[in-house]
Amino acid sequence: MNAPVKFYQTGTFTVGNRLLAPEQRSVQASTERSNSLNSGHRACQGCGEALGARYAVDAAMRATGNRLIAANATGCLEVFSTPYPETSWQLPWIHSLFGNVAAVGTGIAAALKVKAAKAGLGQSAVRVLAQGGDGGTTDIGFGCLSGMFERNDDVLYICYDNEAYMNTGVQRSSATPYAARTATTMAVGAEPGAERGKGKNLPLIAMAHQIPYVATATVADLRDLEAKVEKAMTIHGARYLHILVPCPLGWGSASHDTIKLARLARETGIFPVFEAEHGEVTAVTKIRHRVPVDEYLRPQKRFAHLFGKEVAAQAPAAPAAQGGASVLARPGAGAGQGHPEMLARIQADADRNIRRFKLLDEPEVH
Amino acid sequence: MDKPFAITLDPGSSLANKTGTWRTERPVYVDRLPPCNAQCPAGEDIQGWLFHAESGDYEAAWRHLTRDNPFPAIMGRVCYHSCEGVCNRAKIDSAVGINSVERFLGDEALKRGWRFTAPKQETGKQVLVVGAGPSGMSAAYHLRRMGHGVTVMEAGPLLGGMMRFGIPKYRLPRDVLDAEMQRIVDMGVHVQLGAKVTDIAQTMVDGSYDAAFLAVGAHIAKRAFIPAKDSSRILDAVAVLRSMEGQEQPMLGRRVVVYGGGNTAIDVARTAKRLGATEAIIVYRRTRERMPAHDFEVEEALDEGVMVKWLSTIKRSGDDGVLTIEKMILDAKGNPQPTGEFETLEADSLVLALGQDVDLSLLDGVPGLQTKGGVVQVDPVTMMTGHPGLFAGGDMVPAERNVTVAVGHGKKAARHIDAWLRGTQLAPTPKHAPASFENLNPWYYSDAPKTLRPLLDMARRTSSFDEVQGGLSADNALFEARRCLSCGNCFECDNCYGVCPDNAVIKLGPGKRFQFNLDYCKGCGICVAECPCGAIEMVKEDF
Amino acid sequence: MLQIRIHGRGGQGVVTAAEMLSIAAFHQGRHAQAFPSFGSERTGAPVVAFCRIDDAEIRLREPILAPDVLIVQDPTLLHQVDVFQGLHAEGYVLINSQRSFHDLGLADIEQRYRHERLATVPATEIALRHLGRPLPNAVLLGGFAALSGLISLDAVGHAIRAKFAGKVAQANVAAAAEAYAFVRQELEDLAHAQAD
Amino acid sequence: MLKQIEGSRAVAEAVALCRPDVICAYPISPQTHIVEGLGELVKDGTLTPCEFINVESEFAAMSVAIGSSATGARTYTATASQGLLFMAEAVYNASGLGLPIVMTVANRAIGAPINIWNDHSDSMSQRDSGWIQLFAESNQEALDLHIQAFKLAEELSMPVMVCMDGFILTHAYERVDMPAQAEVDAFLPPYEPRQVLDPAEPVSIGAMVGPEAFMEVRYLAHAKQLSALEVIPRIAHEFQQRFGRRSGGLVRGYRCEDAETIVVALGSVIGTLKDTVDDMRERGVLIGVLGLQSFRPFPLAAVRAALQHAKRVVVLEKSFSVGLGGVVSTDVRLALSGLQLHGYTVVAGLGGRAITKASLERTLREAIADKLPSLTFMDLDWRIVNRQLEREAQVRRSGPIAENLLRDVGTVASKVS
Repeated sequence: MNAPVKFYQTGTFTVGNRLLAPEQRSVQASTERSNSLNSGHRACQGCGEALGARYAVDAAMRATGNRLIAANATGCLEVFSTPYPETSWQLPWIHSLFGNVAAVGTGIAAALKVKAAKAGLGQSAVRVLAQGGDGGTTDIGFGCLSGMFERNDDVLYICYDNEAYMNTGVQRSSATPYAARTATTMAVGAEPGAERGKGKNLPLIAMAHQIPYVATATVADLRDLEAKVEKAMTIHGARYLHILVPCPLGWGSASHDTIKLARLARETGIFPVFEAEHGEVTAVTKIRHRVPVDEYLRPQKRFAHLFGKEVAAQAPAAPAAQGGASVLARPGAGAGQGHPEMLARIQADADRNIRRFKLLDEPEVH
Repeated sequence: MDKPFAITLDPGSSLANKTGTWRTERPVYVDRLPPCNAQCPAGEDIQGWLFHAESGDYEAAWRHLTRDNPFPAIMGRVCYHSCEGVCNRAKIDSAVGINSVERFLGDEALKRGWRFTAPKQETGKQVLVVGAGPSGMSAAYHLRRMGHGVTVMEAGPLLGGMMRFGIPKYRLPRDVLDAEMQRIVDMGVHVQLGAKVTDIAQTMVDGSYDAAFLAVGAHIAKRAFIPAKDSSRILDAVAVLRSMEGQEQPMLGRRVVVYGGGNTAIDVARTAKRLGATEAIIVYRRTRERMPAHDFEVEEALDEGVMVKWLSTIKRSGDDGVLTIEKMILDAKGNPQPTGEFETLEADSLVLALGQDVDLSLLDGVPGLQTKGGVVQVDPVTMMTGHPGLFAGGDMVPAERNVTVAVGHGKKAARHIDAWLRGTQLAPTPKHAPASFENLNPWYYSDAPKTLRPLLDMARRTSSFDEVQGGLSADNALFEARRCLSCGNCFECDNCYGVCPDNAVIKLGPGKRFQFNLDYCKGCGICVAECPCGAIEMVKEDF
Repeated sequence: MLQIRIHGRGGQGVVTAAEMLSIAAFHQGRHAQAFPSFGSERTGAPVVAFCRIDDAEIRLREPILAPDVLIVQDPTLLHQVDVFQGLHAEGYVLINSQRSFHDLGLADIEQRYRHERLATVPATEIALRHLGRPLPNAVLLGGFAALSGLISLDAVGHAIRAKFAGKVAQANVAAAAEAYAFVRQELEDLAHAQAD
Repeated sequence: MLKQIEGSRAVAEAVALCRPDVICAYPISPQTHIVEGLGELVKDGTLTPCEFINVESEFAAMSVAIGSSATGARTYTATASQGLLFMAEAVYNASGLGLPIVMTVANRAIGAPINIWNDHSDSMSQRDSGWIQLFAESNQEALDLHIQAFKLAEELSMPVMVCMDGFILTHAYERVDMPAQAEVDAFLPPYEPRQVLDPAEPVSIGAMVGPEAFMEVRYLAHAKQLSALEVIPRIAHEFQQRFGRRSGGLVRGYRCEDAETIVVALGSVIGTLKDTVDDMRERGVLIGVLGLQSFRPFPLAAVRAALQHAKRVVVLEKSFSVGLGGVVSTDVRLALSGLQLHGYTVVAGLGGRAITKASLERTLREAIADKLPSLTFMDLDWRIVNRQLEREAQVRRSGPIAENLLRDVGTVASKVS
């Protein structure tokens, strides 16, 4: 989305850059950043959701001058951030239920609107953020989310998508990708892992509501993510931001690979990063170094069966709060041969994304 | 606010939960030795001065560079920049144009008149430097900076040694050479020109010097026995190149044959072209692959119309300079062997470029000093000869013979002379582990191919002695500098600070780098994986 | 306590009739309670609504099982539902019809109840003339005022204006007045007939 | 100001007088007229500023209410029956978070079989949700209770459910005395939240509480409800002082002083019972009625005090716990523990079955003669029931019971009662 500043040592791919003008610097590079999600939270090592949440909320805090209220759906983010007697949040924050966070956001926005009116203001300076995981967004919270969209309530909804119900121990959600192994789509049988032709694409569904702004992002591209949050905050009405946040526990990946995997998801075309306004795609982040899907899938134990690998007996250590460790402890099926035909399908899906969203630069004509 | 028990909590209170206890591995910041620095014969901190150049602070960059090498403008022209050969960036697109940036900084310094600062205080020690070539002047510079009194004795009429008498103008314009020499003289270095030292021992006593650095170079041309008629005109390369500095230029004629395969042979052939020779032919007994001359120079020579007869030796020079050539073939070891197959070649003159020997006469009778194979033996660590207080470097000691190596010798010798004068010994500085490409995360470096320096157009290259290679513009130099990956050393990109899911990295501010907050670091290792330049590594926690 | 039960079909404004009746009574300073026989009936289905009028607070919440007054908005119900169920011996009956009780096949009713408390009025025709729509509810209230004298035509007019506005209100008031006059006339004729 | 209006309209106007900031609306009979009325008042500018939100479900209605209340807005919604069950999770959450939301429940039965008519099964199903539950006897009391409910909820920072009988009250036109805005403003101060989402003073609301503190949290909720046992009568008293009407409170007795038999009931049936009692008293029967205005908190002491001198207690309720019997009766029995009283549970009016004076008197006379079974379903059609039971005795399988019964009854639509 924002092109690398040319001639710079690292372009704008890194978090910071001493050579950038102050106004070009990222929120995360600043010692003034609000650390909305403070240290001491109980997220697993290398948690993509903890990272994505701080990226997004800090950016929203800067965009609103710290006049922000957040509502949070039940899920990892809620459980690891607010176990009595400690909370990691540094902004006004509320958790109500698993399936109602969008509606809670609507309520907050409504209250703020009335407060503003009573103060003789056109609109409230305080803005609303509603956030949840993919389960709370695409499944149980979908009704409330669609209602919030349809009424065009002044709420920015952020979905932290780690592609399964991680908090309950890695069960399949409607955001779980084809072939992925979860506790409810085990890697056994003829077609191991999540079945084909199921699941939903929430960004596209959000676009179908014709809301002012829909965007996708990943934890691998901080500046893009921050720019999208900032842009969302310049708009009033319903806005949706879908952030891919790898989960070392649920994906069976190394804790240090969290950002790398998010990057590969985009560079393979598996996760298109784009922006849409009023239902129309207005910008896409082009693939910089295209790679085959294998590179993305191979480091994840949830796809081990595609490569005919036995899954290591020990799962990444999970703190007591998360109960998911056992899932990965089971040996993967399909050991030996692997499933090249499934790999081919995943590659074909990625290629379709690349065509559909024009993720590759057209070869220049000379 | 009247908060309900347990349900409503105060902000940020999770700081009480020290998640650092989960950790089994700990990230630590490291510094690794970048390949360019490791490679530089002059021991330059290339990454260090590029860092300043990246932010456009060219004077800081120049001052950082000249801590190790006082001749950036010369280096930027004549250095064979082996640093670029090992640059990690080559594995992404192409090596950083270190040499071109160095030249830019050198030229910028001359343009802006940046000078070296005289030493804070004098040590009162006197050091004699024999020979005003790159090695000698480098030593003089460093010794002077350390506060020693320095006297340079040069047999020749001008400063620069081989830089002046061995390297043609079109590669090193003389105004540049003069300026960088003068800058050292201006530091308070005493120079005696045309002062040939014949007896070093006596000279030391006369001048009551505390130590001496010998760098007389190698000026005696090697001869090869070629049966020749008196009529045939045979010269040696060193003489030809030296005479280029004098008033009347050498008469080489229209057909010039150069015998040899080193850089000097190339220089002579290209010089002959510029002097009006219609044909300049190099005769070399091996193949191009085995030619000691640097490829880019061979390339430039061929571009200019210099011709080369590969696998050929000259057997004799007959009437009117008709040369008899024998074809050679390479044996299994790659050595040329005669074939008994002959041909002839007409030449107005034959220039022999078969290397040079050192004039060691000034060392006669110096106790403890050893020579071997025509060069002086020195301790490779300290550059000291067998005679205490007597150091040597440059072409007169066993080493590759080029300007950069010579400059390096000068620096190294100066540091050990200084130690020796203080009656101490220099402890070898511990070297960091090398920064290999595998340590890097290249994703973060934006795509930026190398910028090429402009080349002088062909007509003027073959007709004049104008400098062939131009310099970079300020923009290009900045761009080129910013292509540096800062291999193995933190350049404060803030990645570790940003990517930590636990806010366990403390940013200490510009130039101060970062620090880990081990109270909260869970040891996930993302900071290590996402550090572009490999300046962090994980170490096991010991329990 | 006066208890009125109104029968009709969904869409004929049966419930509204009961409500207007309660408003009329309220206007005359009395306590009143109107409520429908709750259900999900749709247009055309038989509907019942109730109204209680008293001088004291009305606490009773049961449906009206023994009405003092019956208003039948749709004569076609007469042989479908037992509209007369529980009707008080001294009760009033007002039926929306051009025909007499006898012609409606209600001879037995004529026998059992006091003639001067029985009346029919062509409320639909009157409504059509005034409103252009077959809405007999307000019209019948005018007739009821005449038949029983328990509420005034003026109060009925007030109730109509409380429920409707502008032209519709005017038309309904006029229609109610015509029904009032019509029933008055009926009763006078009946009185003369009995006098003879 | 006296008005002859529908119960729903009366409640809508009363709620509007309380100046709510946010109203969440979702249609379900018999509550719908209330939010329709409020929607109109907001749209025509009578009630402003106020956000009237048409949500997509009752679950969303309560969820929006949670968000707005936590942000310091006075918040109202209304529902009934299936709607209350659909929002149940959020109902518990609102009380757990201590948010002073006021909600009208227009009491209605719960299906299957689907039934839109009145009984108390819906609010009884949320008996343990931590909400205060007040029951209205008449439209006037329903109106008055809403004004009291906001004061009560905000003083205790806990949600209040005002229960009124669906159709019987919501759809009944009655005389009500509507207070003036100034009077209500004087009685009900602006909402000052106990906790609020405010960037000036950030807090995290809705923490996860483990075994180490959960029981304490629950106990504190209970303690708060117990404190309501003092606050409710106090507010009712203040209300009476200002408006000159006796509305709300914990319990209200009618002719109980010398009564040997006391009928305990909730909601609009109390009116019918009062008439029944008057008739029976005329015939010399010493009987009275005890109305419960507050069901949660349950006024154990007040109930015991009101009943302890009677010989006989009949609990008449419009709900029952399948497999046990009376719901209210269980609580009344607890209030009477240790007292040797004859106790009867009469379940009546389920799914809108009319409760007639005649049936009541007949049933009560049986009770007085101590011939009444301890659990009685008033006006139950044994003919139908027994026929189905025989059917089931013959064929052991679950079948479409409701359909069978309807076949036996013949369609109810045209029946008067």
